[in-house]
Amino acid sequence: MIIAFALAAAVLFGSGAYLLLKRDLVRMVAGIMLISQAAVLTIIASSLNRGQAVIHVGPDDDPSDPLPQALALTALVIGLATVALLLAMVHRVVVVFRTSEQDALAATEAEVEARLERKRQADREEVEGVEGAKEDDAEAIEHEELGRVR
Amino acid sequence: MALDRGRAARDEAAPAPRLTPDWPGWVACATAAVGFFACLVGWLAGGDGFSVPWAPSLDLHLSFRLDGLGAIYGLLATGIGALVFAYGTRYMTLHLEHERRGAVERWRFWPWMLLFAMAMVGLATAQDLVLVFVFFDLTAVCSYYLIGFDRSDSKARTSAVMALLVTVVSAVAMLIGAVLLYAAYGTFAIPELIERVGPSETTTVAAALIAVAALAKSAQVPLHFWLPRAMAAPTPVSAYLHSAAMVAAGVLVIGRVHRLLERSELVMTGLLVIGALSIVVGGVLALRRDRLKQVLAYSTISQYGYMVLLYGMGSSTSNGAAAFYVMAHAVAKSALFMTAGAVTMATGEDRLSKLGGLGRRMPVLAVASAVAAASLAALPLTIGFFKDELFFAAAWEEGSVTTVLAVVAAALTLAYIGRFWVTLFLGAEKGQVTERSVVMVAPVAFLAAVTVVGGLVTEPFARLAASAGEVTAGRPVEVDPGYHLELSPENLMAIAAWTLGGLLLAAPRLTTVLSRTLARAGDLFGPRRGYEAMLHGLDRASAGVHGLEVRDLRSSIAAVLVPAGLLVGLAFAATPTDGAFALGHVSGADWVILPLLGLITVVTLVIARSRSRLAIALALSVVGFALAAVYALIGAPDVALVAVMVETMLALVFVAALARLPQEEPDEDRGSVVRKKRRRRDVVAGSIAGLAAFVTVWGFLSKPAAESVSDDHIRLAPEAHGGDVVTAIVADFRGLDTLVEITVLLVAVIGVATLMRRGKTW
Amino acid sequence: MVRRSGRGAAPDSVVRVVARMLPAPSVMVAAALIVKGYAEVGDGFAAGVIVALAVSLTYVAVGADGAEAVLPVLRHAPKIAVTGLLLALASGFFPLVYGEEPVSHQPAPGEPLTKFGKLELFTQLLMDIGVFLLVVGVLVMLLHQFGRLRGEEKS
Amino acid sequence: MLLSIALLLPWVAGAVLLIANGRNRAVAWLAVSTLVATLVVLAFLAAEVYGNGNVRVVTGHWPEGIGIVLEADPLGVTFALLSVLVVTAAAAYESVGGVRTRTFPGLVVILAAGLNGLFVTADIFSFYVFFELAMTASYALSAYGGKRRQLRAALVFTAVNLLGSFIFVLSVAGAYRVTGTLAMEQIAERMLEVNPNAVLLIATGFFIAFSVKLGLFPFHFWLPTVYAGARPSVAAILSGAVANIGAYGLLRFGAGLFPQQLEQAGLALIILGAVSILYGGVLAVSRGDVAEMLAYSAIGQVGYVLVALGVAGPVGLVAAVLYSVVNSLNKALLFLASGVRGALVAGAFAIGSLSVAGVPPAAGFVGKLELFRTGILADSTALIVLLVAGSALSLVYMFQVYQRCFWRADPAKAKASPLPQRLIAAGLAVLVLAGALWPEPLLALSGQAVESLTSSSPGAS
Repeated sequence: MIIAFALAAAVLFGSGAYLLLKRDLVRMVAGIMLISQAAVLTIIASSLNRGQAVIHVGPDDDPSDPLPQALALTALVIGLATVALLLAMVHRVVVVFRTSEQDALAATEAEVEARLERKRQADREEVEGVEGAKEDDAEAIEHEELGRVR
Repeated sequence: MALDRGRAARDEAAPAPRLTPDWPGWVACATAAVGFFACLVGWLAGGDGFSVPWAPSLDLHLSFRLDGLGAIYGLLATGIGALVFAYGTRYMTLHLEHERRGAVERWRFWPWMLLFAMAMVGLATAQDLVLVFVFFDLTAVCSYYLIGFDRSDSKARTSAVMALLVTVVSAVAMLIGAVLLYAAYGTFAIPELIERVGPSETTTVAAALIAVAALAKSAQVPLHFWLPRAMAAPTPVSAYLHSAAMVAAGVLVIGRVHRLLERSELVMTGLLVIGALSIVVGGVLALRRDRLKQVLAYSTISQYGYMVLLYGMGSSTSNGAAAFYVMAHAVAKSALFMTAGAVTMATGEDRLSKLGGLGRRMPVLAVASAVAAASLAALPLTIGFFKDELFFAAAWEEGSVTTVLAVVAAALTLAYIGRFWVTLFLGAEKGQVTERSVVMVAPVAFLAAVTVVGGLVTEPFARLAASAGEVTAGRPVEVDPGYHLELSPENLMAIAAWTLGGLLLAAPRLTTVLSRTLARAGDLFGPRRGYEAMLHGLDRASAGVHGLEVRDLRSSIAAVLVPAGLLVGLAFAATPTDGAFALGHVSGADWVILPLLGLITVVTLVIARSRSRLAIALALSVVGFALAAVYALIGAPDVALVAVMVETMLALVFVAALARLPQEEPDEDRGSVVRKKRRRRDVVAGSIAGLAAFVTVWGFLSKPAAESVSDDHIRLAPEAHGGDVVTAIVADFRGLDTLVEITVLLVAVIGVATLMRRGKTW
Repeated sequence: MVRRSGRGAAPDSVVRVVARMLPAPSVMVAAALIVKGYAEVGDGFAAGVIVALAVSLTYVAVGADGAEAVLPVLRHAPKIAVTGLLLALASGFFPLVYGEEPVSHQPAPGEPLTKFGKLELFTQLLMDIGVFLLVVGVLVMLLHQFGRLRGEEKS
Repeated sequence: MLLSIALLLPWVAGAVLLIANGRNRAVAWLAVSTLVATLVVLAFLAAEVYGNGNVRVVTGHWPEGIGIVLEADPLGVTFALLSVLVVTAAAAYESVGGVRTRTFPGLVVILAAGLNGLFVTADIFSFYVFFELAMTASYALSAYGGKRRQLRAALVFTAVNLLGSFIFVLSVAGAYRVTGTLAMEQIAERMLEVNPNAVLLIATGFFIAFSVKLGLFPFHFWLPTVYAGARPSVAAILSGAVANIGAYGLLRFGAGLFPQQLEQAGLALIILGAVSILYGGVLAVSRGDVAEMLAYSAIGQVGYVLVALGVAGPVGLVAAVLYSVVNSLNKALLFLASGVRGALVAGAFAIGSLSVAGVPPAAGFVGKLELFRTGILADSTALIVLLVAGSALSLVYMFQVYQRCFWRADPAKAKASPLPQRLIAAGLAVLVLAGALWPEPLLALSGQAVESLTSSSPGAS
């Protein structure tokens, strides 16, 4: 069973990861949901004992490990919370950018990049100096000779 | 140049606004003067020190001592400081008026000047290597702001940052050296280090590192190129920092740790070579510079080369000579810088080729600067004569190579400084004198007077130098300069130097060729070229790498998944896997669970391949409910229950959100090769992630612990009034987690509200 | 809008389909709760979600505006949620007043307590009520936010 | 008691503030005063911890491990103090400028509660829930401002960090599976007897989760987009407070729970750290945008922490703690200063720049000193060259931007920002200065923190 749980969790995780890489933001949310399921399944699979439900345990019973169950409950709720938040975010992004494709989002980055070019040049000039305004040593000496000729 | 522009503006427009008297400057001046007398009194009283713990964890102390070496540099920093500050009150007022900047700009100037003076005094007296480093960098920071004072001038800013980069980055070497010594000898205190350190490889490395920092600060070849650029600073800054203070700091540090450097033959030889190189390079380049301050800047490089050379010799004589030299040079050089500034302020010109014959129009300045120039050129009756006498004596002791070098060095000095003064004050009248200021000439005259007094009464200076030499050499040093009319080697060398210098002065064609060839070579292969190429290359590399970096969301995620997978793979490979993985047993309810897990796997894969969002939504629910069934079968009814409910809620919200999204994109996978390629890449990344998860999860599932804290939970549950142990854990044993968890829920919904309607919760 | 190419399922019909599917699991869940007898400590979370699911049915059936008109109490959801959290926190941290450690319940473990049938009265109950209130409040807020998307887009 | 109050105060206040209208000035200032109060409580707690040893609370009066163990030790309180300080500064800064979204004050206070919790808990699952609390609050915060850039930043931040959180949960499950407990102390003990393969895999999971949070190379791709996109106050919170989770986590889990694995992975950590330093440093040079430059700088700076951690040993760990603290202050200062203009701010930015480059008189110099000690103890010339190269790079990128934005520009032309905002930046700058002028508290603090960390780890016994 160990390997079965591991396999199932891994498939959930891997498929989730694959979906995260999709261009469609809705698929990204689905990916996170799958990964969240993988986490809960792993927590449950980490039980140190699998038996009957741990309610009114008698001395002869073989109860399941209750702690991972408690953790899984928490993880489930947190998963719900974060997925809801992510969904809202995706929704907002789609409304604002009018697209659910990630490539379109990246395109806005390119605009910003283009605007930054001028500032970049200015930065460069702060340490490297303005092109053409540099005065080399030899030039500086020739200045003097020109002055003398005049 | 900023000055020209300012002047042009003044000529065209209405007269520049007159500024109020520069009282911040005078306060700085008074403070420096008080500092000077404090240093003097302190030294005369025997030069005591103190040491208080600073950072005991690192064994750092605030330890200061006003010994001979500290006294010299302290007196120079405060004494010359006071004079330059006085000069600066007028100079800066005029400068600001020309540039039409307000009086408020003084607050960007004087605090830095004063802080610089304080840092210099601190550096001169500090006895702890880290403390020395702190003051050392403090002077660099001050100098950055002072060089870059003319903020609107791009050249000033570039020069400031160059000075900062060169001096601060090389200063790091000193810190490393200090830490190296600390690691080996357990202290940062210089006196203790001197006692403990013996010759070793560590010593050599540490000494070399400290020397690198000091040499860069003293603008020695090949890290000298920042100094000529730093001439973009207002003249008082150059007169102070680049004659008596900033550049002196390097030599000061060499003196301070000289007895450590002595432990390494290699480092001492290095000092000799670098000193000699700097003398020649600086001297030759100074021969033919056109801008006044450039001549002086290259001269400074050359002159500090003398001192480095002297410390490199390491004899008693040379230690004393170095200390004497620093005094004589500082006095002369700051006077000459102030002369240059006064001339430029008076005429608006800063090039030798545009100036001449000022002697008749500015006689006091001419005489005073003549004395200073003579002192630099080591003519008799000036204190400078003795600096060279001591220098010659030490060089003669050292051997024939240094003897020749010393003569050449002195000849070069005479030649360039002679040209400087002669061109400025003699010959045909060039340039108009429009501005005369007593305040700007008096300090020069005062320094000239000091120079002459020093040329006649050497005793106080010699005593100071001897005392400093004693600190640097670690043994009594005799400094006893005087006029001896005899055929001593020193006198012969002096005569040879004057003759050679005179010849150089008389042969401008030769010096031009010499100077220009060297300058051109420097332009092509010099260290400044390297510096510029490095910055340029850095910028190109930076932009290039950035161009390669794709930063959309998917790459961000892939950049987590793939390296994470590789790291897991690495971890997997790094440890023995024998018996690390187990298959586990199948029994009882497992026979139902297995097909459920199979179903989950299949549906998950379907989701990954699905082209329809709605199908994804439904399949997600299937996965969720199947998992809930698994939980129920495994003996976790609470989890199953909550899973069902959470799944329902999620399905609801997901579909609700989905319904409002714009139309589904055409088709992710249709057609193009790019898409196919990307899809293949995604599959690879997803597989790596899945595989890593598999290895990890399988790995730890295979090694269950023998006992668990949950046994205690089961045992104690009745005590917690809980029939259902899971509920008892959630509500009691780990109730805190539950409190946080529900808060997360609230915060998430608030987050949703923030996104959906700008935080309106209803 | 979900408009799957060619097949033309209108979004509202999708929602309606899902809505029609929903009562089944939620009723089942409610039944399970009762049968299992959570009364011993009570599970605030489950109870909260059930109520929220019931509310969500109203949302699905009559739309957001309709639901909020029918159940005006819903508009207090944020306050209910925060009250719930504060209640839970109070039950968790009030022992500090006695110098006890947080999340210690009164009566303390092992001590006798009052019972109402199967319902045991002790401070943990407060925490559960808090959780219940919070979950109801939060989930209703969530429904509100997601249920009114269209109006938001228009504005 | 103090410990519980430090936790409860921002928690309760945050809960209430969440549904209040934060655009109301009173609400915003209520949030700030709550944070200040929390800071005061934390300061008392820190005094207690440093004076009389760790403060320990087990919830529900149960035996340790059965109830959740909360333990304020020097490392924890140091990070808690630091993070809440940064959050407070950012919140005050935003309150002065006018809060733009209703929920900002509440989220910030709740974030502080989450951070406090995770820095004082000694239980890995409760660490996870507090971590989620802090992260959920920061996901919501990252969209603050609501413009396109912020939204994009928020999406990237949320998606990537959610992934990181789930990786973390997997490792938590693993840690429970192989040790049967969740209390850190017991986990550390029992890990010694577990199969090294499983332990290393679990440790790798934790490492990845924290590296993502910190934005170490190569997990850093999200970081520039986010820091550059978010508003200055949010960027300050993310880089100065939330990123501390990563540094703290690496220290607490690496040195505390997995000391052997840390040692095994030393070289790998050093290499990753070195690449981070160079990569972040080089890319920061040609950015043009202050925030983006700072973001890349952040990638480089956390590299130092990782290198120090890789070298480990007492000196390495002290350097790691010290550098994390200094770096967090630097980043908060620089991000806040980057958003405003005026005389005081220029000075503050300059001090921050010097600190990043490790130049006295700014606190970064103490960090560099410790790093050099680390490098020399590791006897690695390559490491020292790397540190020097990193410093040189940071000088270049900090000062070119400083000159363009603060030195060159005529202050008369640029409209100065509200004085209180500038004062906040200046206040942080004074703190950075003080850290260098009187480094002993920083050094002693880090020393004790590391002592508490290593004495509790099984390697010591």
